[in-house]
Amino acid sequence: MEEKRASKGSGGAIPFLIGFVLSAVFLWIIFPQVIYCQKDQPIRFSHTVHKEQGMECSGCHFFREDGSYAGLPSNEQCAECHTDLMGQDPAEAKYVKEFLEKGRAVPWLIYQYQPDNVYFSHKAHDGFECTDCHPNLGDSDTPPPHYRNVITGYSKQTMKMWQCERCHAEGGVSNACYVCHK
Amino acid sequence: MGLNRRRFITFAVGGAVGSLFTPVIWKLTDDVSIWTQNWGWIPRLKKGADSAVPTVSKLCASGCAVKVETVGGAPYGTKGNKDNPLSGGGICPLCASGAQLMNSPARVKGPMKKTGEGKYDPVSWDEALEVLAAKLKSAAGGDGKALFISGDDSGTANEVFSAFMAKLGQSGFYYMPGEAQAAGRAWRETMNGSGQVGFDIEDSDCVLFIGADALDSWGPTVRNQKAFDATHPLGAEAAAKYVYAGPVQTRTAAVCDKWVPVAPGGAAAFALGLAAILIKNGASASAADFAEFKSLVLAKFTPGQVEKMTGVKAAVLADVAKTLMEAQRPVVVPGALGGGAAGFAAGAALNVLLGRFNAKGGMVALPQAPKVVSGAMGPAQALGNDLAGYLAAVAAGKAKAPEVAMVYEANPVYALPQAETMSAGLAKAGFVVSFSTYLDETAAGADLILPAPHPYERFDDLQTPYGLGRFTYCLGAPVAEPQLDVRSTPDVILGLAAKLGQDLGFETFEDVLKAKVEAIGGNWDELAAGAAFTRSGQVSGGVSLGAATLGQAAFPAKATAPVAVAPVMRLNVGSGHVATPPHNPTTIRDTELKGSVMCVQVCKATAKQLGVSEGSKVKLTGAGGECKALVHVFEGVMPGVVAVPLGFGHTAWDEFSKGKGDNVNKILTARIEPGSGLTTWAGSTVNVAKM
Amino acid sequence: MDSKLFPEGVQRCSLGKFMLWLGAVGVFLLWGIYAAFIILYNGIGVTGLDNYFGFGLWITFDLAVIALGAGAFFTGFLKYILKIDQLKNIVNLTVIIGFICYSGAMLVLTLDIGQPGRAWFGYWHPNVHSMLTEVIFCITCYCMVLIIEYLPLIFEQKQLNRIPFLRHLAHNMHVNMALFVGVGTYLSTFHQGSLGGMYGVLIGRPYAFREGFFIWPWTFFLFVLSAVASGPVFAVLICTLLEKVSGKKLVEYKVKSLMGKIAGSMLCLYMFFKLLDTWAWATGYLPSVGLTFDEMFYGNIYGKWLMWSELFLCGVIPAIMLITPAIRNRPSLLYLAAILDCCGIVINRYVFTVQTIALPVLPFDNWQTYVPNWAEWAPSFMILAYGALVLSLSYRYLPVFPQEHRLNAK
Amino acid sequence: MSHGHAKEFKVRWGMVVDVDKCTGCGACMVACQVENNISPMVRQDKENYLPSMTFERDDPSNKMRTLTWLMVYELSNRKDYPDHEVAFLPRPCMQCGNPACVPVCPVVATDKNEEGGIVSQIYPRCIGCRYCMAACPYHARYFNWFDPIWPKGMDKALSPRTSVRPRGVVEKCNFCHTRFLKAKERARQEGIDPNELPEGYYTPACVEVCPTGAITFGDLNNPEHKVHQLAHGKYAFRLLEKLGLDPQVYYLTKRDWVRKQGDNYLANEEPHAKKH
Repeated sequence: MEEKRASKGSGGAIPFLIGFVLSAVFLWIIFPQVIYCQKDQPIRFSHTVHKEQGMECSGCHFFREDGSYAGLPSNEQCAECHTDLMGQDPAEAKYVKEFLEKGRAVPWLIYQYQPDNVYFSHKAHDGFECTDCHPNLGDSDTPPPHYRNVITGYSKQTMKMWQCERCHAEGGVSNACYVCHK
Repeated sequence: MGLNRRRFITFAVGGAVGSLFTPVIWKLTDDVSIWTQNWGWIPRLKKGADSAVPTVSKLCASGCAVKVETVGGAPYGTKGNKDNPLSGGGICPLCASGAQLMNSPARVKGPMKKTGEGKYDPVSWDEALEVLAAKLKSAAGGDGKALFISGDDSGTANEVFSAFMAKLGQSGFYYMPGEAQAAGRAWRETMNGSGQVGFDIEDSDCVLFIGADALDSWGPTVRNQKAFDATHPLGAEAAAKYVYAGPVQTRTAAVCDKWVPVAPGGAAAFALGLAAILIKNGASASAADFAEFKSLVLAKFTPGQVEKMTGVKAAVLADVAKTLMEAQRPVVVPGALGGGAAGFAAGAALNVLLGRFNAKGGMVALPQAPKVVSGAMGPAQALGNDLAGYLAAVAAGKAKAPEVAMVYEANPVYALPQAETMSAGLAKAGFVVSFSTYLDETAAGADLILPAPHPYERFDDLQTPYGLGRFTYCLGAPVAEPQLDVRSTPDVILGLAAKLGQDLGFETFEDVLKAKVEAIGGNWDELAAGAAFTRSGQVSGGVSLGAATLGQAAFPAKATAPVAVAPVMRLNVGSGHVATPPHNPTTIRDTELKGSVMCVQVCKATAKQLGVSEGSKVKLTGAGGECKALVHVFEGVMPGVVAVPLGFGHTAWDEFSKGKGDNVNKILTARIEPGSGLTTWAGSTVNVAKM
Repeated sequence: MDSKLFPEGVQRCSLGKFMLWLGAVGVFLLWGIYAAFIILYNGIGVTGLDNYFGFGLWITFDLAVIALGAGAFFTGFLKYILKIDQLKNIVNLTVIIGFICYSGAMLVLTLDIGQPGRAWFGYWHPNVHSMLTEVIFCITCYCMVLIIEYLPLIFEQKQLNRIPFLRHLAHNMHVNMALFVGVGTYLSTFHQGSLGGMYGVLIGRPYAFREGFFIWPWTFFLFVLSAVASGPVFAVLICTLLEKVSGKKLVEYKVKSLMGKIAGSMLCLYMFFKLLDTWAWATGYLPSVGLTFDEMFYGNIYGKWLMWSELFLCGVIPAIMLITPAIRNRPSLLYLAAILDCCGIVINRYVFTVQTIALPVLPFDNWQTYVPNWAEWAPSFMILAYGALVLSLSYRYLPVFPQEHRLNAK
Repeated sequence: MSHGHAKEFKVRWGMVVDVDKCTGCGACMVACQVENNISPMVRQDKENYLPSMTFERDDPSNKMRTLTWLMVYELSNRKDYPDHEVAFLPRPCMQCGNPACVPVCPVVATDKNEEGGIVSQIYPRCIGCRYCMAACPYHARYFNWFDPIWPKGMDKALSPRTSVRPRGVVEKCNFCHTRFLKAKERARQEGIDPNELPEGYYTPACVEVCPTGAITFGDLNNPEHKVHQLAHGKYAFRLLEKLGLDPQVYYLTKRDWVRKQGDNYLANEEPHAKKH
């Protein structure tokens, strides 16, 4: 009988509240850390160093003849300059040794990674600033870390569908499924 | 306040409710659904520049001029090359699978040496070539000790092979039997023709195919189809009439204006029956043997006699003759699976009688490209060598078995008529070497496998594939680097030649091809960019009508069993050289193959006569072997005939073809054609028994 | 041993015997769970479904149990809204049957959809034009209503009912039950109709396509009617089955007879419209698209016998039997009529699901036949076993039948 | 009715297939599989780590389980020898103006709302209920009964144009829609209005490879496109026109028996040329 009375009184609500608060606080803090794993780029690529050499953005990021976009330079392009080591940076040495000489493409981590089922045309978005969607890596010396969702495999910065849709809606562009999916 | 059960539960409930006010549940629910779009075991797509690289594909018998679609340099798709007259943008169902066949599980990954029955060890190229060089050295001296079989009858590679053989003192260089061989031999030996015979279908207004399933598997299929396309504009009246004569309503027959059922083995008689009508209506030719020909057809090939031999009613025959006579530019395209000279010669004679030899839209004699490798065998001689006849003789012990047999891009163990006899003949060879891209039946039994690159990984060429009406040359350059330990066979042979102290005049096959291009007057860069080199002009000269041979060969063979066999080749199933590619099984109907059993087709009348019905299991027994099949009743087959599909029944390759159906080459009966001496298997007959 | 848990004043079999029974049920449950794992692990390819028969046994099963479970909403409606008080003696059972049917159908649907991880898309990305969206919404909502209706019954369990909170909760839920029943009736009517609508809107499937009223094809209304015409007698059949198994009288016969009368009246109404509909379809719609009535049937597997059985043997005949008091008042005939009635509805759901898509609409196509395989049967049996489990536990421990004590008093 | 108003489009991509020119060779079917990453039919999942729980898959001769977005049917005039005739009829998705499949999808995984009128099918949205398959009388929709498997190494030759589908979702022909997207992209690069693509800028794989030119493709609404003329020609017909689905795929034939098999007719009815 005593026990029953206890549970009827304030004692019933307190464990509930403790549980409520603890779980809410704990999960708010811990969950984002568990669900994303942090990864660094395979090569510490410095945009600033390349810009200092007088390179244009469009030297590596350009439209091909068919309107498709070459977002990342291939080894062949890099090899136009990096046949031999050009500087003392260990990152460059690592690139030349581990990738260029072995003919392996660098597995860059893409911050705006979109899955295969999305068709994104850079050409159709030609009028926008790159930094409207991409982080401003152009001025970075060390690329920022990449956060990968452990369940979905997507980057944390991957634009979600509702973001695409919102912009399309605001710009009066069709939001038909096949405008963006393949 | 201690923690009792009730408090703990309350605490847990609180925690659960609390979690609902965090993103956990909602984010997890969402992420799980995103995870289902992105499962780790589902392959990802490759990114990179998309391009289409021209080359030639030699997967089908005649070769296709293709454009290989690549992403980031890796081939993934194949389409036709619009700028090449051989293709016109179209493609055959075999070459459409080209990029997939590049990565096929059936590919030989590197040189292999046989170590026991069905057992192989990988070896290095150096070791393998050492072994082969030693074998060839010991085989030198005395003709007949080495044998070379080539499955490619339009490539310059053959010059390398035959010159190599000649330097070894060997004349045993053979092509796999096919239309080109039967036609080539009949043209030269029976009709005294010169050059390479072809048919200008494009410019004809009336095409009669006698046994040539030209819009699906005969000759340069895609070019034939393009010619059909051009004369049959969409939504308008056709500019040409197409007639198909043969025992089965093939895919060609399906789109022709008329299908004339002609019994298997009756093609020559049918053509001569038409010739008789033409002659009666005043047709003549300046050929030396016209008189002999005339008396032959008027005496032995009257409509009544033709009906007995072919099953074609007099009225139908007259109707076909009328169609030919009324046309402005008719052409007769003879061809039937089954070798022999008579079928071709009779059809060619018909063209001559119609005044269509070397005429626009008619039958033409084309010049041949000059040889560039000294000592190479000319096309006349190479086509003249009869592989099936030779192997049959070896099998029967009538000819000496070679000590070394080399097989390039060919599958004689599987694809020769009366296959079991022929492969027994090949098995008598002391040492069999297979230069094959795929682990086919021949490779699977060879002593040494020296894998060849896939057509997209090598230099190769196409010289006027048989059937074309115009001299045409196409070049294929590699689209991608080979991913496997393979070497181009002509390069291997050139290396071997050097090893054996021969001088063939070239170091690499690329140099051979460059010389070839120069010899024909073409431009290497343009050709490598996918253009075709074509030249108009024909080889003039009188021809005979082949009366002497036809008088013996044009009569159907005497039946030895109750049901005549009509083999049907469907290119989507595969060719003699390439088995069903991975994406093609879905294109094969369930009336052609059910599970692992193939279907043979008979009409209702034949089914009734045989006591079988739709779905009955039957055994077909020929002179050299037997096959199992299911019956599919199809009214597009002549009574008394069973239509059997070629291309099934592989015992090697991969799961897309292995163990599916039966190899009908086994039940075809190879015999020597009277008059021509060629091996033929047209008009084979079988027993059909319900199982 | 567990007699303290039994409802007040009733007898139950021994725990050992009960466990034996649960063990038998468990065998089917385990078989179904194995099949479910195989299906989820490999994909639905392990079933007998194919590209022609995207719908098969599972959908038929779902539609059938949902129709037969309609006793819950309709009896509730009559009891709480129309205040037919006699029905209180069986309404608990109808709620349990309804709950089993709906939750079971949802379990099967989880297996049936190719991507269970996306099951919630129906809520988040609904297509308001789709009858199936309506079904998804209504079924899940109604399943929750059924849980709400079921809960007070659980709280009335002898031991649980000692907890004041639960006692009060159960009491208050009872007081407001009419509200839930009202919501349930609304939801249920709509999804029963939407299930029919699902087929009626198939413009490309002449076997099922029907014109209709506003956005609803006639099948919408026919499915509602057929469900209420069979649900009540299905509850009677289950009740009778329970009586036979337990050897006790649970519900007065006149309640069953009343249920029969209700179902019979609805069946008469349904058959009237169904026959009209079939006539109009066969003579009006089919010729308009170049088809004949005869072309709708094939061999024995999709023969006309199915239609005649559905319409007459299992339609008109039980309708007459159920509205004729003299027949209805004889137990064996009532049960026979009830069985026929239920069979008719199952046939109806089957032909609308399977024959609709077996019929080749393209003239050069052929009839295809469909036979479910073990991987479809096993989960279906699992649901039946699950139903038996829930029903057994409820009967043993919950006061399902208010009359049981009185009827079995010695 | 619930499926009421067909949406109007300025551009309507359409196909015209000449049945009299199709030899049934199968090149289009192969090209379609290659373009759209339809995996070959592999019987065993050899890499699976639970072999005892992994079931064998379908044989390609089980036509009820193949993924043939473009299916070439064999038609027969059903007469006995020697009056027998055959025809081959390639059947892509009809991209109906009034599709039966779209309104039934509970989750908007399929829709017809993009300029051009191609019926979309979004794999990551599809829950796999197969209601659309039940709705389509053309059997144009297919289900991924199992996860796709490419034999080792063959996945190196995946087409970059179509995402690979997991098991449990529905798919169908979409006129090689990514080629449309790419054509628009190329048009933008070349300064051409992407909404007014010239003829030939956008061609599906099957059309491109067909060796007999039996398939034509273009904008049905544009009188300058060949398909516009052909679809209005006297030899044109559509499959199951009476059902009112308004397909965007037309067929041509000069053979009455073929035309008659394009729709259902009562004994006393005769098909007649399409009126516009």
